[in-house]
Amino acid sequence: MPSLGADMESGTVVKWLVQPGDEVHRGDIVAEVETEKSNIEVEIFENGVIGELLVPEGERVPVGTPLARVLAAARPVAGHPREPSAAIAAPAVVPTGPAPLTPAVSEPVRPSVETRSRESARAHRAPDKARRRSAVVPPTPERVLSPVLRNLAGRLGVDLGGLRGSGPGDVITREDIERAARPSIRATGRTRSSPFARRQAAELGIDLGTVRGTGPCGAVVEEDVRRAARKGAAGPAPPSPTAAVSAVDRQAALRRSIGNLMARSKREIPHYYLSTTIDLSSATQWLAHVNLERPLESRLVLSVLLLKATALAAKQVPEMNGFYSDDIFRPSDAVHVGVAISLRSGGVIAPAVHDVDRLGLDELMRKLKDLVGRTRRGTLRSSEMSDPTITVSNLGDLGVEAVYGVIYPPQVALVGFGRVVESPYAKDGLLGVRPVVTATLSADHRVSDGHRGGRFLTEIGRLLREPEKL
Amino acid sequence: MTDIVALDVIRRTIHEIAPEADLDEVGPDDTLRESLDLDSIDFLNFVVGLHEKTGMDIPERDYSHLFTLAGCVSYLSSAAQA
Amino acid sequence: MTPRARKTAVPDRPIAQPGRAADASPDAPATSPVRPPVTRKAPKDGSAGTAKDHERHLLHQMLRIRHFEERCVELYSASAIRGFLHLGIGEEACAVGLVEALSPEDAVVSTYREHGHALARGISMRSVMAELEGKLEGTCRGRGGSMHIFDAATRFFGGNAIVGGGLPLAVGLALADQLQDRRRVTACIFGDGAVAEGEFHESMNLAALWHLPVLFCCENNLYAMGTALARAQSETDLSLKASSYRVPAWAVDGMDVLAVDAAARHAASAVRDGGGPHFLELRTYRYRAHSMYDPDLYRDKAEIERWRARDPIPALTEALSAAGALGEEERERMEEEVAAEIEDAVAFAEAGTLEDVAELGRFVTSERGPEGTPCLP
Amino acid sequence: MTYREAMRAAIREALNRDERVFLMGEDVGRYGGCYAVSLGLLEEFGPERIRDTPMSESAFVGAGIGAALGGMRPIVEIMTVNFSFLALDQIVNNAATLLYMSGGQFSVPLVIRMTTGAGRQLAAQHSHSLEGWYTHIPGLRILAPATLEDARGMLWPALCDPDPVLIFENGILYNMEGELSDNPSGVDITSAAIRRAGEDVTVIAYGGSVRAALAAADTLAGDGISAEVIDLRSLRPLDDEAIFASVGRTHRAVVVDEGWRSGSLSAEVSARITEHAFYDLDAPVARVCSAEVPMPYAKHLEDAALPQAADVAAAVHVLGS
Repeated sequence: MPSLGADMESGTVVKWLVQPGDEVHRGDIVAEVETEKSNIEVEIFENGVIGELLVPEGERVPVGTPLARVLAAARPVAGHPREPSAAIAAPAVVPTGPAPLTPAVSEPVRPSVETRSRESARAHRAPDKARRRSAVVPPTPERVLSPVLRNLAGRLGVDLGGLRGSGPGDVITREDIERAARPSIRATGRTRSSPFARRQAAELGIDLGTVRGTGPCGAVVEEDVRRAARKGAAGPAPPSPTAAVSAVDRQAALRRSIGNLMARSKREIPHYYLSTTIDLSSATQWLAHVNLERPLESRLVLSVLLLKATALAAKQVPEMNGFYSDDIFRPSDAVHVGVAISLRSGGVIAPAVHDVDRLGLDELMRKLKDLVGRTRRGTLRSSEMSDPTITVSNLGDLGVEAVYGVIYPPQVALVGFGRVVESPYAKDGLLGVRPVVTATLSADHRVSDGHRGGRFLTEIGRLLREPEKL
Repeated sequence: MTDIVALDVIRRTIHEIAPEADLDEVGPDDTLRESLDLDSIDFLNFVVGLHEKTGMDIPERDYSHLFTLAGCVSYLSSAAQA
Repeated sequence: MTPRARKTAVPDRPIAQPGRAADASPDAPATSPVRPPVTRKAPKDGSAGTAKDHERHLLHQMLRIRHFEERCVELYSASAIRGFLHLGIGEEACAVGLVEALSPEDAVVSTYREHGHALARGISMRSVMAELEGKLEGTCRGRGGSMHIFDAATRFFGGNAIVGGGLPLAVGLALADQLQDRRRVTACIFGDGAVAEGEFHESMNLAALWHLPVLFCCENNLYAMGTALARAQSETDLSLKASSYRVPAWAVDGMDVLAVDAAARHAASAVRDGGGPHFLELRTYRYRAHSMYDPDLYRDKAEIERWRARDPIPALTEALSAAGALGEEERERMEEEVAAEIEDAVAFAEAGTLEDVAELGRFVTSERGPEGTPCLP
Repeated sequence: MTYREAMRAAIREALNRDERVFLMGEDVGRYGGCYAVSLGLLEEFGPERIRDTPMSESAFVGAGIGAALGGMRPIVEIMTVNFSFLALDQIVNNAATLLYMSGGQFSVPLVIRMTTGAGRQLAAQHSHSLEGWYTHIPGLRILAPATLEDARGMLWPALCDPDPVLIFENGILYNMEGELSDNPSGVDITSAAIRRAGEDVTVIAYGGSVRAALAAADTLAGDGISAEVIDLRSLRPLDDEAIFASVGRTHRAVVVDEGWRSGSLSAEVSARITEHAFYDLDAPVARVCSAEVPMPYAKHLEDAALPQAADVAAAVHVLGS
């Protein structure tokens, strides 16, 4: 069971998306897990074949419990991205698969659905290449797909029925699906559905976009919704009482877990607080200018500048970015900025936007929108929950002028941005009215002190004065 | 666009970005973002949603017209007549 | 020209006919009115008055109608009356002569040029005017307007604006009387245009076949809208058409109210006495256009003037004066009475209310059954 | 007993019950009715009450209207719906409008019966199902008895209605046999009837199409599809409640109409479902109508033109129950 946040102690496997024998790819979603906060999709960071599912659906297990075993992959040709079918990845084939050459695969069984940081995941990519040809796999005429690929197709809105396979024996490959998805991602924004299915989905709280339609023209019909509802019922609210979490219960649990985490933070972390007022006239002017030229869909919000500036500043002052655990601070190379998003039903979640320091503003904007949307829908990925290296609290940019936050352990810093206000501001001996924001820093005294903290905040202010360079 | 149509467009858009929000509890002059707990991304999505449904181009300088329900209605209905 | 019997298929019933097509030509108005082969009778309630009283009454009725319709023109110009407005100015003798000859239990089925018939029938001028102004106080709550005046109390069955559409209806009303052994007449008024319709022929045939008590009255004003009779009919002698169905038929000078009155009384009593359907062709003329929007391009002004010279109202006025039966003072008083009645009707209509739009859907279907039983949904 | 005899029994009952009732139409007397519905009634009731008319649809329909205004309760028979157009003026401009035009003064308690429908190789001037045209007209009540019981029971309540009622008898039904109770009480003429209950799809039919719908339901049952068959019975006003309630249960609707598709009654039913039961629909409303051709004479062509049970079943399958 991946730790999807320091406050997470256990989780319930809602649904397995893979079965033993399925070949999986790094980045595939293999399971859905329910936590107090949200339903989370568990990613895998390995290429390989699912050996055994260790935790059945509906069971609640503590963080750290192995969920499944992953065997080394059977690949037809190393480096040649041809997607094997589920039949190819059947267990019977697996024993012929392991390549003996690398340490990673010399260990045929790995409890490796465990989530790890991107760095650690990346570290495991090497064996990937080393995996080599296995036994010759006879091409099969079947177009059978692994559930993983089906899931991928579902997520991308690709109708498998209309897809022509390019793999051996016309098997549909991952590439086929991704290719099919590319041009149609916009076009398939609308899900075909019958009116009754729509009504049912609304009543049952099911997102039609997630339901596979079996009606005419691929339309979602009532039966599809009912099927989805049954599945849903088997997940979040199955007969087993352990996993039965009503919305109210979940809200209470979320409140409790936030409370526990924050209490732990306040107990363990010696916070110190700094604040500074940042002149945003350049940033807002630049933003207005940039947005003037842009269609609505691609306009930027101020938060993007704030996040980017924070990430770049964190690069400069590494004591703000990383994890403190077991009495040791491990700075992080990557800057994954947790974005505090308040849930309208109550509570706050701070999932990560990855590698903010390296993202362009447009890309960051896109990711931010996506993240907010998925947070609201409760479809966050495990990595997003587990690996922020620093948190920014500003999206609640209404109302108050300053935010003094509590650090999310094991992180070591939290930056708060208050409301942008027009304020008298003296510069070069002249007083003017400018849009300003109060930036605050809550930081861990075990890792840094006020001097470094001040440097960090100052750097943010400096970056925001030159928004065009962000 | 009549006020009723405008209100419907607003209602549907709000529903998309914040299905749990109850527009009935928002007074005409209440601030939408505060009443419905919309963050800046939500608000942008709201504006995008209005754009998609009406085809209206909504420049950023007009955002201030969209802060309240009454403002949205009059903005949509008057702009559509222009 | 003297009336002469025409050889018809019903030799025992004398049929007068006024001459051939030439007589029906617009250029040759009948200068010598055709009379039915009967002597003029005194009114039924002759005990209460003299023949001259009756004639003065006929004059009064014609004046009511004439001035009412003249006022309608004004009101139309002032937009108080809208829609199609068909005026019968010039045709008053037909309306008055015919309707006055009927009894209260008789039925009248009329056309869209029916103000005169309605007023002569005794429907109050107030409710007719209110109907024309679309008011709730009108005969039909403002649902019908000028073309559709209905009144159950006087058995006035419209107001039918489909040319020829009223004839089968009249046949049915007469059939009901026959089946219920009631001695009633159904007077069915239509214009020369209706003669071209199949419904005319079907109805004449059916009425004759079943010997029904219908008095068919064709107001031949020589034009079906703008089409002259001779341009629409191969046989312009309309009573001849009727007689081909074995229906006794007369042509009557429709510009002479006394002639119409006498012919209608004769025919109505024949019908009432079980003589089967009768047909009267009332030869008349309308001075004004077909309806208010009609530029009157299809006839020349001289023709209108020739007919105006035979206007039934001055004719009767002069005849009564000459006979010493109508003094100047009395004539003026009659005019004043009519003017006052019209003023009253207009005031009534203008003070009238508009039906609540919420009532729009009423009377598409009945609210109660004929016996007061509740109706189906 | 046949449908024809049930109809005749209904006329006889009406003639016996109310002396104001009489039957009038082409060849209803000596000939016994074009479809022998009134056979023997002339002898029983005499020529005053069983009146043969000339071939003058407009005159005798109009006379029916006039007689109704004059206090009678006429039953007017028109041989087929195709001929009724010769009387369209009277039906549409008079019967349907007099009450309204007169501000509620004159109601027209008239019943007009006519044959409709194809299936007897009578070709393009005796076979069309044009009752849908009449359903367009406010002021008319339109009935379509599809069963013996309705043939027997609809006439009397129709005669009791103070407003004009048109009864459409599908010619294919006249020889339909069945049992009828001895108690000839009038039936309700305001509502539709569920002729067969089902869960998966609602098949809406009337008149002659009800049999096709029921046959299709039998076939579908063999395929595991449970079809509910609604007989509209009253084509105007439509029993919306019954339709919506059924569609609310089954979420699918197929409308069967022997009329042509364009501008048809089936279009009206379909539109109403879409307007009022949209969020109950799990599939588009389907229609099975006659081919848009004048009805051909040759049997195989006529069969091909008409909605058959197999067409109804196929339409249901396409909806994917």
